[in-house]
Amino acid sequence: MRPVLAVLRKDLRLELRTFETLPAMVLFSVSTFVIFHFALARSTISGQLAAGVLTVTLLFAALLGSGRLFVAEREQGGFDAFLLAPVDRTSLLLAKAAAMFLFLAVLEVVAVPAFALLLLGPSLGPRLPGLIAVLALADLALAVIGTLVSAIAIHTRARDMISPIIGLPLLLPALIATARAAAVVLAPHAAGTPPGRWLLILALYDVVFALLSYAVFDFLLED
Amino acid sequence: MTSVLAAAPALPLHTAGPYVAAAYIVFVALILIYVAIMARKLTRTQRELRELRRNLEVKEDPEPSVHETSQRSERAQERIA
Amino acid sequence: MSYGRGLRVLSFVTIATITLALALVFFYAPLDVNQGFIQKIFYIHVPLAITALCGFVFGGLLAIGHLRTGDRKWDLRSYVAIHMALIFGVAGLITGSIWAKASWGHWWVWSDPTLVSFLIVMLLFATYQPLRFSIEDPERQARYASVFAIVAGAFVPLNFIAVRMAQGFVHPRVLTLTGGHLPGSMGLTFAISLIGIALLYTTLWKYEIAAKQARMQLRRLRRAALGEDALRPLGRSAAPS
Amino acid sequence: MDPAIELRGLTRRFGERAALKNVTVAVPPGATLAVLGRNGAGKSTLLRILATLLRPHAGEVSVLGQSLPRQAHAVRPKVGLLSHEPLLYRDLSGRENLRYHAQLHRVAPERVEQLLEAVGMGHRADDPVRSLSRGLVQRVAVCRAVLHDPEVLLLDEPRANLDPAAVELIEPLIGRGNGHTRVLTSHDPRSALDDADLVLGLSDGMAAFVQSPGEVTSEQLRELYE
Repeated sequence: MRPVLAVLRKDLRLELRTFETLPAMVLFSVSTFVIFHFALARSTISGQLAAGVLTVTLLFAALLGSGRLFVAEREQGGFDAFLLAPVDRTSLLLAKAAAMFLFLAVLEVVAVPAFALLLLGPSLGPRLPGLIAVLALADLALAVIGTLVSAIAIHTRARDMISPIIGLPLLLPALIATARAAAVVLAPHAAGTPPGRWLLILALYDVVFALLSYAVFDFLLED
Repeated sequence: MTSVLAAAPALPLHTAGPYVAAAYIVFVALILIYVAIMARKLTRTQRELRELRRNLEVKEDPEPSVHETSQRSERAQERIA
Repeated sequence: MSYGRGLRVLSFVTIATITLALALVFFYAPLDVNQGFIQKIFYIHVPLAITALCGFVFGGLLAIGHLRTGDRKWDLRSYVAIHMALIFGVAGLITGSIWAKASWGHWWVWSDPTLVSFLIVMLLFATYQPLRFSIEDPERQARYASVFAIVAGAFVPLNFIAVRMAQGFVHPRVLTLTGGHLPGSMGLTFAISLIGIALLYTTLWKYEIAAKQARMQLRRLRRAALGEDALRPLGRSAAPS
Repeated sequence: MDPAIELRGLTRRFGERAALKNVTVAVPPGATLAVLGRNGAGKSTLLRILATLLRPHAGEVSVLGQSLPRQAHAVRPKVGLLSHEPLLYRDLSGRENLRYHAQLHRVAPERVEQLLEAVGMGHRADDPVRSLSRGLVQRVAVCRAVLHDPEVLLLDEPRANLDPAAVELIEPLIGRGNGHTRVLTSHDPRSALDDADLVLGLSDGMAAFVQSPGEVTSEQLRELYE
């Protein structure tokens, strides 16, 4: 746990020092909401449409952020420095996924109210608890897959291309579940509670891919 | 899906025929394309093998005697036949 | 060179099975009550799709072998398994599309969860070759490809569950993957077709590996016999080397 | 006495190209091995293998009695690598970088302060690394390499970018004669020879010679760097 916290603290400190990732994610999300407003020619949306817009925006913002996750490690020798230390290799995965999860959470603290302000028809207040439950599980999926995929992509030539083309299909089941669950929450008239089976699918997806990533991550580091 | 299938009327044979034929032709065509690609690779392998043999012969025996050369061309002719 | 072994027998068995399957499809299996003649596509489309999916999972299992042993021959097996599955998958998508056009009037329908899941799986595995191609160091390429193959292999069943749920349980399905509710004669025909296509997959898998190994051996021979200089440098390639 | 570092028939390939071919050498504890050779001769590859960052493809490698790559986890706490790159985050200060590594290596933070003082970095320790001159960066990098007090030091051009005064400062940390077993490379063969007990000349990944510095002739050196 100690090395995980050390890496996580280092990552958060770096982000606070450089502001390379989070502000870009936030700006990207807000711009995307504006684009959706014009592309859909709607001033308010609700239900499945609202859920779709929110999910897709967060998905792409997450891919944007995960692309930067390992850049400092690769360009400034962080991988080597980490590998020289007598610590478990998977602690890097845990730390990066945790950092990604925190970035997503902060992003949503800004982006969800912005979404409610700019596009969402029904009021956000009563829908917030349900939405938080759905997004928390979705963020876990985005953090795990984002970390895994960007760890794969960081050593490829076309890393900016490789990580979204692998990440998008891999995230599709989670995306389906998130969009369907959020649709119920964001229903136009009465706010519904997110259906259990979608939360279950999301949780299952999180667990399976977290374990898988944990099992294979070592092989992405050794040389 | 039952309902979807049930809703779709059974196509008469003359309309259905081309579709079924198309599906099976796709299958056969893909196999043939695959065989063609493999054939090309096989030709390349054979050519490289021939080159390797030629190189080895030159390396082992830079000036082959007349006797050996004629033997080799005989072998080559056998191959062609 | 062990991959060539048994290939001849396997090829004959494959040809015989596929011939038998085609004969059964067109001369033995009865016309479907609802669909009529068009249902014959089922006997080629579904086995192709099932074989492709199993091939993807198979590739993932072989990749586990690579990561466990570090032996690159497993990577070659895994690569060829996925490569073949991709070809079979494309055939499955095209035949499925033709079937959709014939019975529903559209080249693509979103109402069939199996078809949609299959498309997603194909989209994911379509990135396998570009991923390999963009990693130059052959060892890293093999390792990263194996990681991808394992994750993507596990993705296949999970994806099917998620998509199936997204479409809801409203419609009971006649054409389940196992062909469960088919009348006996149709079931038999389907089973023989499935075995035939699976055999075809195995044959081509073995054949492709044998061919690739032959080329590697040839290169090794050249190096041993003529020295390093006689080799043209390997171009960048998605295939194991 | 068992050698501290022993290579027997070490081979490492990158694709089809062999970066190291059949290298055999043994370094006794406390001794210094200088590795000489042109760029691309395999010097850095050798250091990275000893640092457990690369796995050997053939042959035996043992460091302090532990064989690589199997017992890499046992070797890691005992080797320090000063590589070509400083392995420091540019946007963090020297102190923050070292504290991070201290946490990874389970070293007390006092050790960081002690080292920073020792290399004369006390007053610049809170400046981000990107604002430091290359010489100062190298001093922090030296601190990073010796942070966990390793028994074996792997030094890739340790004096690069350092002025003589700075060399004086880091000498007690990575210099000869404080018990470390050292493997070092240098672009300047003369100074490396003065500093070594044993010299390995690498040419295209193969060992051209392994001998004591006194026996190395200028003829051999010329061939090596030609």
